[in-house]
Amino acid sequence: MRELTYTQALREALSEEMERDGKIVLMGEDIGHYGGVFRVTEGLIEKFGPKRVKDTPISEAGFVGMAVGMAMTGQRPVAELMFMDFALVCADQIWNQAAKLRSMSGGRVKVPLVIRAQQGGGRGNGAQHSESFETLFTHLPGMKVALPSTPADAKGLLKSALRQDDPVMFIEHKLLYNTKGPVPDGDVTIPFGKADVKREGTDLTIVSYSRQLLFALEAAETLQKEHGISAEVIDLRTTVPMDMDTIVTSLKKTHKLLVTHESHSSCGIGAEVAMRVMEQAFYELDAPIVRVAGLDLPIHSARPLEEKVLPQPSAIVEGALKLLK
Amino acid sequence: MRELTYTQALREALSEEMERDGKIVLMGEDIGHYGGVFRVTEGLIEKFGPKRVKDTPISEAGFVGMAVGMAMTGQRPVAELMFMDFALVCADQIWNQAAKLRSMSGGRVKVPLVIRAQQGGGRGNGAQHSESFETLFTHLPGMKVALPSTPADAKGLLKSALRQDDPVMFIEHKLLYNTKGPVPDGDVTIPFGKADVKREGTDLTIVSYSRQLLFALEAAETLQKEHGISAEVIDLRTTVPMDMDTIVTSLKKTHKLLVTHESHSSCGIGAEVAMRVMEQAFYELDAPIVRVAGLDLPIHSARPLEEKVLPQPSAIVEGALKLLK
Amino acid sequence: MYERMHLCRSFEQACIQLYMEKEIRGSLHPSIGQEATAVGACFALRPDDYMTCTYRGHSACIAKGIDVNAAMAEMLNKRTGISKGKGGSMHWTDPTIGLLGENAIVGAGVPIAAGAALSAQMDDAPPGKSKVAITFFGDGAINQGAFHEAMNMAQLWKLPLILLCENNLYAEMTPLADSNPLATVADRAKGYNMHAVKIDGNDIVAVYDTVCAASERARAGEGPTFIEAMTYRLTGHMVGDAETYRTKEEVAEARKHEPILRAGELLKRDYGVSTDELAALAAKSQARIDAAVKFAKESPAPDPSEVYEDVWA
Amino acid sequence: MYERMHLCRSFEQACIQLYMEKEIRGSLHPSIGQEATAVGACFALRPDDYMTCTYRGHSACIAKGIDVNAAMAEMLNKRTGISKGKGGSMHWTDPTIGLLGENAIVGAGVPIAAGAALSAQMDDAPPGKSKVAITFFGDGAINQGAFHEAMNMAQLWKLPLILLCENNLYAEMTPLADSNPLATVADRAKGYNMHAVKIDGNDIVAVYDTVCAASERARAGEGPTFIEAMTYRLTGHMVGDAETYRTKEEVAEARKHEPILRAGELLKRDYGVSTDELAALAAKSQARIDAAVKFAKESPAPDPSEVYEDVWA
Ligand SMILES: Cc1ncc(C[n+]2csc(CCOP(=O)(O)OP(=O)(O)O)c2C)c(N)n1
Ligand SMILES: Cc1ncc(C[n+]2csc(CCOP(=O)(O)OP(=O)(O)O)c2C)c(N)n1
Ligand SMILES: [Mg+2]
Ligand SMILES: [Mg+2]
Repeated sequence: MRELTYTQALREALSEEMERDGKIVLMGEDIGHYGGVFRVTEGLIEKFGPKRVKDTPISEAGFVGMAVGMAMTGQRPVAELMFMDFALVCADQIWNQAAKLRSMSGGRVKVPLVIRAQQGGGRGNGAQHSESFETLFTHLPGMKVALPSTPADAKGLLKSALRQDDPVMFIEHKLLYNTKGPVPDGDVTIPFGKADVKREGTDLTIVSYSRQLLFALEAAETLQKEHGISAEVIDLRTTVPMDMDTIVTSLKKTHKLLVTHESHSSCGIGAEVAMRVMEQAFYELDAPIVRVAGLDLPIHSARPLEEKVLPQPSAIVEGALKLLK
Repeated sequence: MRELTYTQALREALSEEMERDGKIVLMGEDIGHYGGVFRVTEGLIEKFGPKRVKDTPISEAGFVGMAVGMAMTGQRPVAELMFMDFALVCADQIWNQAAKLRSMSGGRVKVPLVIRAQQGGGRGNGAQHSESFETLFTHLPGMKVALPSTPADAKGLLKSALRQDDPVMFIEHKLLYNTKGPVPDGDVTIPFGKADVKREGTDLTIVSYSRQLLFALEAAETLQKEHGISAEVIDLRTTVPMDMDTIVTSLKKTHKLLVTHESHSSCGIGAEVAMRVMEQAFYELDAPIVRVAGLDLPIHSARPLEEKVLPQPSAIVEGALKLLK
Repeated sequence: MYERMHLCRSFEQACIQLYMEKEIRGSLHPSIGQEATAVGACFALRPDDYMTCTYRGHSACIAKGIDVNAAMAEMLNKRTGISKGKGGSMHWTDPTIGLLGENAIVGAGVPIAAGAALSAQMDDAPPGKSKVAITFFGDGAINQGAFHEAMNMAQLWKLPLILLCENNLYAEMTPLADSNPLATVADRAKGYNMHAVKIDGNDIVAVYDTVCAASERARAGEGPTFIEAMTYRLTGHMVGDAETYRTKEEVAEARKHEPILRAGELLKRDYGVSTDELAALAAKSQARIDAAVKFAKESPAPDPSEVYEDVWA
Repeated sequence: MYERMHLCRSFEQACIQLYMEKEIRGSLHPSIGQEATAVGACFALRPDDYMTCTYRGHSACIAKGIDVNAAMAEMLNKRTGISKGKGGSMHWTDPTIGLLGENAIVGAGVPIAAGAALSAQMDDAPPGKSKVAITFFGDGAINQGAFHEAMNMAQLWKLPLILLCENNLYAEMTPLADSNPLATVADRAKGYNMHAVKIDGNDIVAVYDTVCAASERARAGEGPTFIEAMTYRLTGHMVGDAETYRTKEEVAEARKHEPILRAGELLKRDYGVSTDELAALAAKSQARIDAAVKFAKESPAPDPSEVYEDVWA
């Protein structure tokens, strides 16, 4: 299969879907003529014109709000937040408006809006450009949430996002853009709510997503090589909806669970997975679930500090060893 | 002991602290001449003047941001959000600025800011005026979080909030304002990070806070009367810091835990308590922890719908019976 | 238009009554006294034009043509309500009349309407035929960030948008002079180079004419118009408001200039309509609302299980 | 001031070098070419006046008097850095010089500075003695909600605030005309009835004089001033910017009007300063920065355990 970068895969998804559906319109800062700070939208303005690839002022609340209005009136907007951190300047339009309009109106309107943003640390960008917000999107109801970890998933999930009538938060990771992987040719979509076993194993189950999934795979490799431990690694892919079946199936085999994510620990996805496992499969657990997640601290710029706040592969290995002790 | 309403208790705390500390300044919409939509600040402008009780335009991002600047320059601002839902229009100033400035600056500044807001449903106000956001404040680091359930706690915790140099999110509940309870005379503060056993019991532990705590007590009463079950009810009082010791101590007696909150289930405080219990006291659990929390849905206006989305006392009773089965 | 204003007034008076009888939950924000801006503006628009408004938007929605039965049923949180009882007073939404939602967040409806206007612009209708979007908001809303960002983009992209600011002199309990430094709210538009007009919002003819002109501009691709319509809310901000921020005299004085009275005078003076004819129109509206109340009261409440409906598309 | 401009320039050139050597993490946003606004403004202020700026604020901070050793150490994320390596390039904060933070969120520093100005106003200093606050931001920031809300309150409450918009013609890669509908950015102030001036931001004397006047107004209780200072950034938005949005010719032309060159010409022409004297000042600055780089490089990195420090007060 051909290899693409995560960026290329995303761009292909956008381009193919924009060809398929003339109502898809992209909006965001520097996405047009410049092609996006992370190059995802490169070449799209040339192909689809400035009407469908719209450079906006630095007005996230304004253009996300406009995207909500557009979505209710027949367009299919894709609003790009250059950094996920900027969701906080348009939080009202996201959670009070986009996410609620359908329910609140008793189904009178639908809001087929996709918000794309890259998140995460690892580049030393400091506290205001390194956050991960999937927890907020999972806690506050009304949006579906995808966090692809591979180029193939990125393409397939983005295509799915652009074909559903619900608002979707599509979360990329700044350190995944340059990663490469096989991407199938043709019109392949990946459904929301279907986790993916990225590595099979028998001794414990590791659940993760987005860039942290790569860390989980790295840790699984180390566990196998250095400790003879066989870890199954599950990629959630979407946190709304969340696929518990795949996790419970795996647990029936391994009886041990580790959840790892880059975002802050408290009230994170790890806690939620733990709670649901408690509700659905408590008696499958041979040991307490282990969480390896970001500390409840701002993400510092200095590397030694950033790598302390954000869980590295070594922390996953340690967590797994503790779990198996 | 004299009885005060929650509103009166809050007002006393503000008034006493403003007398003690001339740097305390209140800011918010309609808090001055009108005395606040929920009457908390009634009479304070007459007492302390318009310089210290400032009516603002409808500009939450603006005045919360200003409060951040004031806090860094010697004042002790108390910014009031009329409804917690409006935190979403000033989310950047809260989480990217107020919450991070201290850490991000390596301790060069402190931000002694208190944000007060009332939250919660139960009045049919609909999806944009009924949310509960303690999860967001607990997940995103940098602020302490108090959610008093009684007038005495409201006064004592607010006084503590106004004496510490960290940003505090002080969360009131719209349906607690008119509740009454004994409030000690004099300068009584209640420390953050200290949960309170509001009812002793032996068969199970119920953890809650804010208005839901009253539902928990109601449920405990029903459990006792109708089922002969003795529930211990713990009021977290603050979610940052979170007092796990009191919970674990109780668990060592009851070995069964139910957590209940009004805010949405996924990634909520219930999940976090469960995860921490898993980490700290897994082997004390005789049964899976039960969560009774708000559904992951917008909060509807119609009573039958709102009462379905937000967990009622009867749901706590049911959850407890399930837990003890 | 006179009849429609009455319909609005009767609707809201019925709501106040029902609120006091505790048949309506949540908060109620009447627009009594502001009917001329609502009706004058909406009658100047096409049925398929888009609109957003606020918690104080009942008159605007009725003016735009919402079914008053469904609207009243929504007030009573019934399954037959415009939003099946889910939204309540502050979230009426009805795409069949172009209504993209009232809104309980001050300022939030402005970018949403701007987005609808961009949608209209993208449709590439023949010159003069484009849909337009109108957004109603208050004098307090001009101090919100979302308003500002939408103003800038609306002018930048010359969107077919009408920004109708109902200046009723107060934002909740805060008088205008305490919320912005302008002598004239319409001057805010200067910071965006946007065309702006200030009008007597209780003069329904002035409102109608101004919105006609604004929509012509918009349909012709000439961009947005900011309209400051001076009006007055005769009731409190919400039912239960102690109204300590204004005197009874001020309200009494304002009552003399209220729009239905003025429209009635005009019809009598310039169009020879008789007092009886006016009373008949008022009675007709009242009957319509009485029927709506009956419909709403007799409608079933939603079943708890309905929370799971209308979640995903 | 000439020397200080050089200090800024040398600092940033050293940073670019270090960034390319991968000694600096994150993104780097030089303000090379904009030194006159930074230095002219800060020299017109008192050391205890407050200030906020942005990710592109290194020159402003150096102008306000930040210790360049600590600043450079922060760039290299060292424990000796102004924020102990925690903040990095975009979050320099130093209350001893009134610096309440650079900011990585466009527009966010504006309300924070307004709050500091309110604090200053509350101090009730004798007339003319009040502290003032200055906030630096770009032409793109005027389209953010937070900017708007702060503008409104600053004028409403006549805060001692100076709003210095460095108009460098681009917001990242977006040219001015694509981000707002104004011919003159300073016109935005009209929507708030705020005093505004537009100046040549590369003319350090003009900047100095204008900020002096603005601070006098502010200290006298006459309220805020919006200053549009026309300037140009000679480097990309950040190191690594492909700069496809402008031509090499445009940049070359701008180089001819860059502020250090112009200040040098002025000093030679009007004040009889010799080329050698100027070169000596430049060399002195360069030596200062070389020392700062050495200091920073030799400083220790923070220990991972330090994440737990400076969390709570
Ligand atoms: C963002 C936000 N802040 C505050 C409120 C509370 N609130 C509701 S109405 C209102 C006053 C609005 O005044 P104005 O815009 O003049 O409209 P009016 O009510 O006079 O029609 C306020 C402050 C809100 N709903 N949303
Ligand atoms: C709220 C927000 N949106 C977007 C960005 C990304 N961003 C960083 S700098 C910038 C351009 C700012 O332009 P301008 O205000 O003109 O300042 P300049 O960089 O030219 O100094 C953008 C869009 C941001 N940091 N914050
Ligand atoms: Mg008003
Ligand atoms: Mg710029």
